[in-house]
Amino acid sequence: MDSPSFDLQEVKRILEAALLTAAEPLPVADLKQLFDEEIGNDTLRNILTELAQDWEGRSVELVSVASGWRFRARPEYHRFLERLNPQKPPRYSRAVMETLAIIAYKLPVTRGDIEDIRGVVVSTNIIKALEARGWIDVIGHREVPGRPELFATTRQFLDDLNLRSLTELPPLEDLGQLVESVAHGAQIGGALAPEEDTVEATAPARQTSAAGASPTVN
Amino acid sequence: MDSPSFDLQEVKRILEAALLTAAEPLPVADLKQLFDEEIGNDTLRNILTELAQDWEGRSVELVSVASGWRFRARPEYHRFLERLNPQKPPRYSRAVMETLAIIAYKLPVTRGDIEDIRGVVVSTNIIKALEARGWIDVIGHREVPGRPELFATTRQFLDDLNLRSLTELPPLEDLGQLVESVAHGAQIGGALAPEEDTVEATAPARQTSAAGASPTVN
Amino acid sequence: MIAAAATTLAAPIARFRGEPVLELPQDLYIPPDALEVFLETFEGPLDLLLYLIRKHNLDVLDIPMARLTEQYLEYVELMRQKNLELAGDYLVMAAVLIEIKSRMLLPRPTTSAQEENDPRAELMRRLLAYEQMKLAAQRLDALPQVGRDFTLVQVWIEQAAEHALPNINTEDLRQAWLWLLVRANVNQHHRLTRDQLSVREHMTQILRRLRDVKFLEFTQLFSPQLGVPKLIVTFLAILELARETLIEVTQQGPYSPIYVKLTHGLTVV
Repeated sequence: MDSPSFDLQEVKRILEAALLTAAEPLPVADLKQLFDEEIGNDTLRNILTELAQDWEGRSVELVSVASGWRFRARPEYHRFLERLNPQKPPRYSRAVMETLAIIAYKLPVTRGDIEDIRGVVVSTNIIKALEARGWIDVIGHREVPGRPELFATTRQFLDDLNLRSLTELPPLEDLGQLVESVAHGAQIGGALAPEEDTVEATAPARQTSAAGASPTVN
Repeated sequence: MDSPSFDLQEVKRILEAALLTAAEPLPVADLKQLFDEEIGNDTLRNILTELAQDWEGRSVELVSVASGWRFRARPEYHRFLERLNPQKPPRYSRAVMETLAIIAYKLPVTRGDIEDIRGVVVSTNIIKALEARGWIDVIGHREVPGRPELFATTRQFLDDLNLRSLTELPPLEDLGQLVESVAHGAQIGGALAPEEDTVEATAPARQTSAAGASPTVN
Repeated sequence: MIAAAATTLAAPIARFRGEPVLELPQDLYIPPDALEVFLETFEGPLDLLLYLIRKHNLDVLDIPMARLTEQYLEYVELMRQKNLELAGDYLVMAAVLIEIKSRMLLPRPTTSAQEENDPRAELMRRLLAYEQMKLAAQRLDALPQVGRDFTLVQVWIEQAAEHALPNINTEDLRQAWLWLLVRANVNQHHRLTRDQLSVREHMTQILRRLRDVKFLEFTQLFSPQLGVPKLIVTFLAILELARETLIEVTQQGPYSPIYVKLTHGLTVV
């Protein structure tokens, strides 16, 4: 094995943090994105195997499943975990909620529309989960190449949310004022930090400018 | 210390499994239910502290927050984890944060109290956004005409900021310091005085002034 | 822009405590396109006043009311001229400032303690109370926040899958939209009003109806008994569907029936 150009312990720590916090199994391809350095697939798999060994003999284990690597509680410990009364009803992930919100407010929409707004790919699982719940369905196809499916929310969605009509959804006007200047961010944030990630850009800009800005005052 | 009647390592493993899999922070009272043996509160707290120490120096840590104990990834590792999940919660606008600060530091307060301090009407959107986030709720009504609602911050607010209690909030600037900072805003206020950097970050930053504004003066 | 303003300002200002030695600086010029952004940075009249006090190096314990009021009113006038939506709060504060100013012009009774009767005391108290909360808000915002600055651990339990389905409410949807807003992708043209929503709802209803029958006569889509607003919304929905090429609206000749059908070739699901 060639000597790695990276800090193996730090790589392990980062992998551990990612795997312990992930809601889904993480494929090696995703895990590679974690690092600044380019790490080969085989190297990464070796490190993952090592990490799995580090966890041997504990109540939680790192396993490789079809869709990637994930930590899970060892079955022997389930009997203990069952004693904890589930604290709260489960919640949908932000990805699911955002997808649902877009369909409800923008219907009829295609998957492409949703991805345009969210800026990330919409996983099939999300659409399936919402369909299985009976909250959305396909009401047709848009007549463009590929004929993508058009999604809309259903009657049941309204019933489950105790609404008579979509017009009873909370209005969205003025929501922009609640978050750090989205509109300005586009113009000003751009001037400060040209990345597309305005959210990122605003945060540090604030702190740095506090120091820099002071002399403007008088 | 009396010798425990239980296997300390196994207790730790069970605690670890419970805390690593829990969706919410677990209070000591819940953690006690995990075991067949009766374990005292103090003993359990000692074990939890030990467990937290075991995790020191890693990317994930065991912390105690308002609702109980939980594992979290250390903030230093957030920049890596973000790469896997580009969805971030909002960075709220000043209006939202000021409203939240008034509720957190002056609770319980009515909307009128907030408006008195901020000098502007508090929009319903702000209150709704903070309620939807689970950070504030209505804890009663003030017994004056109109019976206005009294708002307070929630446990979840503390949890989400990784705090155990309101006393861990950053201390308020005392009056003397404030007079200083306002009076000599030009000299020392910069670091503290927020609105200059807002101005800096918004209006002038757009074109010239990022370079021009700040240092030129006096 | 602001830089220029600040420079003009900085030079002439003398720092005599409470004693405005110099003329009011001619520093209110802000390029029109920047003005709105500039004024929007203030969270209200108290915020603007604190800015003016700092900018002119005034003593918050001994506020020169004439100067501050004049400055303040100039900004308010600017906002008015620019037809910026001027919150009533700014006008209320203007009235408060003028009142304090005029009370200070009145001869004060020498008997009572002047400090306590200082008409500026309440203003000072409010300014400081606001400043205190403004700083607190910044510090609060600087604290690491779940999701934004750190992530929680949650390890999978195999059998957790069959748990109850999550429930949501309408506020969750609003919150989800707020998250979307944070990312620059959601911009002006994604803003929705109630009316658009109702049009969109009707679009869906029409699509659902056409899904079950091959085509409908134009008039069948309308239910006059439900009132005029409903008719208009339905009509708008048809126009929007046609614009998005989801439906085809055809007519053989003048005065012959108008038919509405799903766009050619559309396989009904």
